[in-house]
Amino acid sequence: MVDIASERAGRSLSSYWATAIVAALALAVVVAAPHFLGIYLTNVMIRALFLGVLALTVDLVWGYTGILTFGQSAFYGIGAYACALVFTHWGFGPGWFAAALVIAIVSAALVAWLVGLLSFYHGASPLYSSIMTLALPIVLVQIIFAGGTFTGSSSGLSGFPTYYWSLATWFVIAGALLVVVAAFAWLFVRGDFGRILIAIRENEDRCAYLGIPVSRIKTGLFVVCGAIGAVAGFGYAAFTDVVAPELAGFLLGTESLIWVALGGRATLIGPILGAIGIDVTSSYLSGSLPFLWKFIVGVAFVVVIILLPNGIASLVTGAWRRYKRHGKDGAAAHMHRETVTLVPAKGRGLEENLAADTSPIRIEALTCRYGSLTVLDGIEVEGRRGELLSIVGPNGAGKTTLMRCISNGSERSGGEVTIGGETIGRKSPQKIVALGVGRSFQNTSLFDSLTVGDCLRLARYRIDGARYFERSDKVALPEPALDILKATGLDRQLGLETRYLSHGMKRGLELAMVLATEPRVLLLDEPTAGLTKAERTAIGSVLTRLVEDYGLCVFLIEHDLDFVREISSRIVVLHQGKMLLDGSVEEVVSSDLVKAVYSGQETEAPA
Amino acid sequence: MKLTHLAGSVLLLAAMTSGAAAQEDPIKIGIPVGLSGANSVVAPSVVQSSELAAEEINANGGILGRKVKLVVADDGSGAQGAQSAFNSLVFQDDVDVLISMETSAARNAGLPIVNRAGKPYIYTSFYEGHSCSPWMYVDAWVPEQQVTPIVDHFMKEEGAKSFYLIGSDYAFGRGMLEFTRQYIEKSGGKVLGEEYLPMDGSDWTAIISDLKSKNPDALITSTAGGAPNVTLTKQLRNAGVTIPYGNLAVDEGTAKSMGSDASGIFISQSYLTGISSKENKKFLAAMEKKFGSGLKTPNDLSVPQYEAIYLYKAAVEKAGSTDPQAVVDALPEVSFKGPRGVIKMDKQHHTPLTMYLGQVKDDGSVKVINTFKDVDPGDQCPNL
Amino acid sequence: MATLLLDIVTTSSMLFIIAAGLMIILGVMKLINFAHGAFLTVGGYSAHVVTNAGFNAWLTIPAAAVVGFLLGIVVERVILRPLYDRPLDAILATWGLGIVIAQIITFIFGRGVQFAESPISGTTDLLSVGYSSWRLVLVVVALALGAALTALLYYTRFGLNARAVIMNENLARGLGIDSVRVRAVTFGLGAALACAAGALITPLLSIDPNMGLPWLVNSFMLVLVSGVAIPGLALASLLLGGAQVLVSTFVSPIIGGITIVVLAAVILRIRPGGLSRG
Amino acid sequence: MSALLNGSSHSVLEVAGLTSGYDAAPVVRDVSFSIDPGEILVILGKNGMGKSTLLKTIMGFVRASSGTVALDGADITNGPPHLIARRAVAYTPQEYAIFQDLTVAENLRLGVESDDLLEDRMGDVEAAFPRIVERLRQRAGTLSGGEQKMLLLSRGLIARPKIMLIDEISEGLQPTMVAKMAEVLKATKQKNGVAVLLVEQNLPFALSVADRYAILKIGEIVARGDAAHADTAATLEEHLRI
Repeated sequence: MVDIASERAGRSLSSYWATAIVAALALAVVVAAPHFLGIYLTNVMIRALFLGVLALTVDLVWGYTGILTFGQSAFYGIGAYACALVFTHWGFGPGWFAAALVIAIVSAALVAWLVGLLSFYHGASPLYSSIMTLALPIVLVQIIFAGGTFTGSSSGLSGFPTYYWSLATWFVIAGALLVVVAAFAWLFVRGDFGRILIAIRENEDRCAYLGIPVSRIKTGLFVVCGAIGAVAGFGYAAFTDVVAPELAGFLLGTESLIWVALGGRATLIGPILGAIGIDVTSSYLSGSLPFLWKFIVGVAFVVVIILLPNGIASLVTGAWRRYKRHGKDGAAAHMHRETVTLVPAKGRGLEENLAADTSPIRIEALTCRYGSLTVLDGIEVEGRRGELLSIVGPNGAGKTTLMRCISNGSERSGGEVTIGGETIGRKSPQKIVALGVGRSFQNTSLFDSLTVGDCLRLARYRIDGARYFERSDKVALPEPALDILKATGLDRQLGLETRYLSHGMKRGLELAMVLATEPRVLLLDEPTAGLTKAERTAIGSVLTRLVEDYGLCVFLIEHDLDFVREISSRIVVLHQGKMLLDGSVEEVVSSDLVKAVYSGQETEAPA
Repeated sequence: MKLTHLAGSVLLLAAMTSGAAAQEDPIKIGIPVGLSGANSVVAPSVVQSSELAAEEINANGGILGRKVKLVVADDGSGAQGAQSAFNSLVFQDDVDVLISMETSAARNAGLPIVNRAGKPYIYTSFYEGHSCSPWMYVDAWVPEQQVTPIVDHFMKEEGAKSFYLIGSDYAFGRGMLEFTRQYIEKSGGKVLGEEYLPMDGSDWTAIISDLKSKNPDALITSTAGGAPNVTLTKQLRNAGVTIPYGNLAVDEGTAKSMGSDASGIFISQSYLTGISSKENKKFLAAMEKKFGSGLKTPNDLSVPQYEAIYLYKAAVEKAGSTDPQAVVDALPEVSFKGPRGVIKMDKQHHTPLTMYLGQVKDDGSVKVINTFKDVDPGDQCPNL
Repeated sequence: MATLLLDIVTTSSMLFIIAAGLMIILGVMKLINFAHGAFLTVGGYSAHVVTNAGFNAWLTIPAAAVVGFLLGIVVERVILRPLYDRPLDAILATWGLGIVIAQIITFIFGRGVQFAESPISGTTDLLSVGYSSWRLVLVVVALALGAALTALLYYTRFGLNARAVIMNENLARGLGIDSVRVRAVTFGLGAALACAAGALITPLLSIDPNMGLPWLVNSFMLVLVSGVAIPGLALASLLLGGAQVLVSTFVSPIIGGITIVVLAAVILRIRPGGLSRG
Repeated sequence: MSALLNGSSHSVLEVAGLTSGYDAAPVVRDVSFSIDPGEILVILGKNGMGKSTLLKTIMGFVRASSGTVALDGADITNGPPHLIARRAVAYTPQEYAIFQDLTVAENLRLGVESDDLLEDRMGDVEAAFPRIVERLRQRAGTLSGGEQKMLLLSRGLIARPKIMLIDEISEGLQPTMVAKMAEVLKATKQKNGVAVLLVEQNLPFALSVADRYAILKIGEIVARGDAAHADTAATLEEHLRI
């Protein structure tokens, strides 16, 4: 563990201070506002502020992490009902108040955890989690309806004892809650963890292959957001003295999506303004124009989804960006101010691989079938330390499937893979990364809106962890990763969003990211595809160093046979899912069988 | 036609605002109703009868010489909407009284605000009963008043011994049927089944099959108004259920539009358009004249609203001011003779009412079968 | 017992009819149409308009289908085409569309309950019980619909093109199939089926601006459980619809109301691909 | 160069200065060639050199960043694939080339614009691959690898195209099958004057059918010439060896 967490930098501190100052100003506005707003608007605003908190949680879950949730309202409802049920049936007072709040938070967190457990398993489709969040409020409302006089059924509960503080007090409570949650959310999404959320949204699978425990993070986020939603609901119920099933309903859930979408996903401020703006306006307009108002909101929602996927806030931020970009051109316009520095990783790093005794990877009787189609059949390979093993074979031979079966325990149909003496069993990709397997992909599937620095930090999550409310200013990397970054010039582009990188640089970054996870077995799927001759040579020499100086075991899929011949220690030839040959470069090159396969003259195997 | 209604209400609001500027200190009556949501079907008729009452009162010199001004707000037929509606009426418009027909959820949401602000509140919708507040009066019926005529009729005239009860799963549905069951059992009848479907549920199949298998003598239903009631009735008819059928949620207008499906249904109401009193005829004529073709058929919700405004007028006149406490004290003392007869909210903030048992004919009209004078609401709020 | 059997069969038929349009759209376009409920509603109002104008009540079904098809073509062009590569956004946009449609209906017809004449009413004696004739008609319709959809997909050129697009869109395009047009027609077809379903259920339901909404979530669940195939949908309808009836009959109709949602969530957790795959 | 571009007014397909690729990386770089009616041009190259991308760019699946593609003199650069296909272009890709879950007959139906044409042209298939006609009702996925290739080529033939774009039809086929493919291609070209753009790794097969060849290396044409020329085999061997 590289202890970078203890090294505080001015930047993090200043970002703390900036947030604190803005939050303090916002609090001052909150305290002053009731004196200017008038009773009615204050009343309406208190509710809108609580809903603003709910919108914030929806933004974190959906906007940042990409989990389309219809059910955030369920947590709001749980909080509200915890308040109402405790005060109605058990008692009221400071002690009961605290108890009810704890009940609200714990039960919401518990429900969120259960839903998370069910919906965020590895390989779950994003649709499935949406289904679960859709089912949640429907079931919850049904429970409330069936609760008879206990829950008040359709009429809800009202008139329970609560603190009849002045409107101004409640306004300050609601406002302060919103400001505090927003401030923490702001630091959170700008800290290391925020980058991880975005990475999950953009390419969940890729995150798993970098060793990031995606399911756990999603569940954790869902639990925290559920608890915050419950606090907002609790506050709302305590203020209004009324709860009704609609507070937990699917319609409020979709409405909160509308606020977030209109305000602007993944902007935090957009959803808050969206929630407050729409809720307050509808308080004024729905009385006189109930249907027209809903119609207008519906049309605006559809139009924004189609034309402004980033919400109305994007009109403003877009203009600001254009203004900032004025005079710059191309990639320079997309440079983020990034003060991150790269440092060599201390501790075990890659060198530790040299000390390892057992063979890094052993594949036994590996079979992979899709329905009746056998893609791999009886593969037996052992990779030794300091060995570069090239896997060649015509298209459809099963090369990429082999990589998949090594890096994801649930892919293969039979056989066993052992990494450093430990079998992979049915382990998920992130756990196999922890065993020391690093995999790069055929397509350069990076995280488009993250910067180079962010991507590297992401790859270090498994080893260095991530800070919740700060951005680390140093990224510790193993030496070969640093070398690649230097060789490709990426070390001078740390603040650039990866979508603006050239293809060669993307390949370089991809390799550096995989190396940052400190693997002992490296699986590379066509790392040179689409690269120029010079870039190929550079990658080739890096690979050679990894093998010779660091003792890594590298599995390489490559079509460029010249390249293969130059750098391989051994070559495995796959053909139609079977191992045709496993031998030295000379053996393979001189094999007539291989030549025949490659020139298409091999005998046809029955399909 | 909805568009014209909308335009109408916009114009109306505009007219009210301009009117307010011209007049000196009018008495403001807040009317939170469900212009949208579940109640939006009946809400227009309630607004119309309120407008007639206000117009009549203003034409006759107002209340204590002050004009009456209505402030209508949409409560969305639910708790959240009611929250904003009551807030805006109480705190923004500073109305003198709230008089409204609303869902129970909306009433429950509004009551804390009424209590906090200390305003008189007359609730004009029939409901499941037992809602109590020192500030609230009710001039419409509760289960004790509506259910008894139907059950009595079924047991005495139709010879029914066993009953089946079907309702929507919400406070009103459950409250009504709970009382119905108790009353049937107290009267010596038997309840073979009591089943509920969620409010937005529309497939009654399993319940109807259960009903048919148990073969009861009579059926009483208490669903949410509108869609659930219509779907249940249609599916009952489709399934060939022909036993005596008392429907606690259907009103004259709905029965008429349902056509033959509604034929034979028994309903129990405190108001039917067919009431032959002088006051009712005058009221109907005035409504007809004021709203012409745009008239929404007056019903058991809009008439109590009309009468409640007059009751408030009487209470203010008795109290001599609009002081909330004085008005609330005066409300149970005064009475008004309206389309439903003499109304006096003197029983624990509730009102003894004359109930009419009617049966829907093939053409959708309702024939009055029996009249029950001054049915007592029972002990609704013993502490008030 | 006979009644229970009939309840299960008729309920399943109804669910099948209602979910078919949603499934066609998901199958070909990989897109979840959350305006499905609103389309059902449009179908109901089409029936209302048709019978109010004095036409035969049987005409309501083809009329609703035509209205749905036209509506579908317009919606596909204006709303969905820009969202093909953003499937989750398409869910939201169609949900927004549902809100807009409900409000437009409210502007035109008001918020109240409307009525349409039924083609058939009363009961038919079957298995020695008198059973709702219209529900029995729905069984016939569901069988016919299943057969017609199968025929359309497997015996017509459009069906062949659509299947080709489902299986491999690029290959289909390379063979001269205009996949954009296939999608447009498919959405029109799905919307037509939804509207026709809306007209088909009006004899049992009331027509109001939200009549389709309660069916949306159940249809959505059924389609996902079906694994997006016609026999799968029939099986899912029978299984989940049957479960709903059984729970409603023997446990409680209230729990019956959430049976489909809960069961679907469980089934999809165990078999993410639904009943037809894996 | 000029020799290759001669008679451009008669050529079926003319590609000029074509550059295309994915993301920022060009996979095909500044490629030019033309094909006349009744001519077979083979593009040779190893895996990953851009051969398939070249065909996909011609078909409009991959966006050309510069250069033009003209069919019978009409510019079709970056046109929608289905419209390009309807201009009598038969494209047989290398991977996922047939619909595995459809029957053989259905796969063939997809090769023609309307079902009526299928009956008329079944003779073409029968003449070339009688085995395919015997298996019309079988699911295509259950055919052997060789039969699948026959089906693939049959689907191209039945379209009666002006030009066929064929991606590695010989891959994984036994020698007799490869010979059969060569025979069918030559017969088709002679009978109907169809032009063929063939993308291959199999040298003997390529030289046995092609009139001309071009070698693609990392996206660029590095050599081209006449397939019948004496030195050709040796030149190619040098470029394509392992």
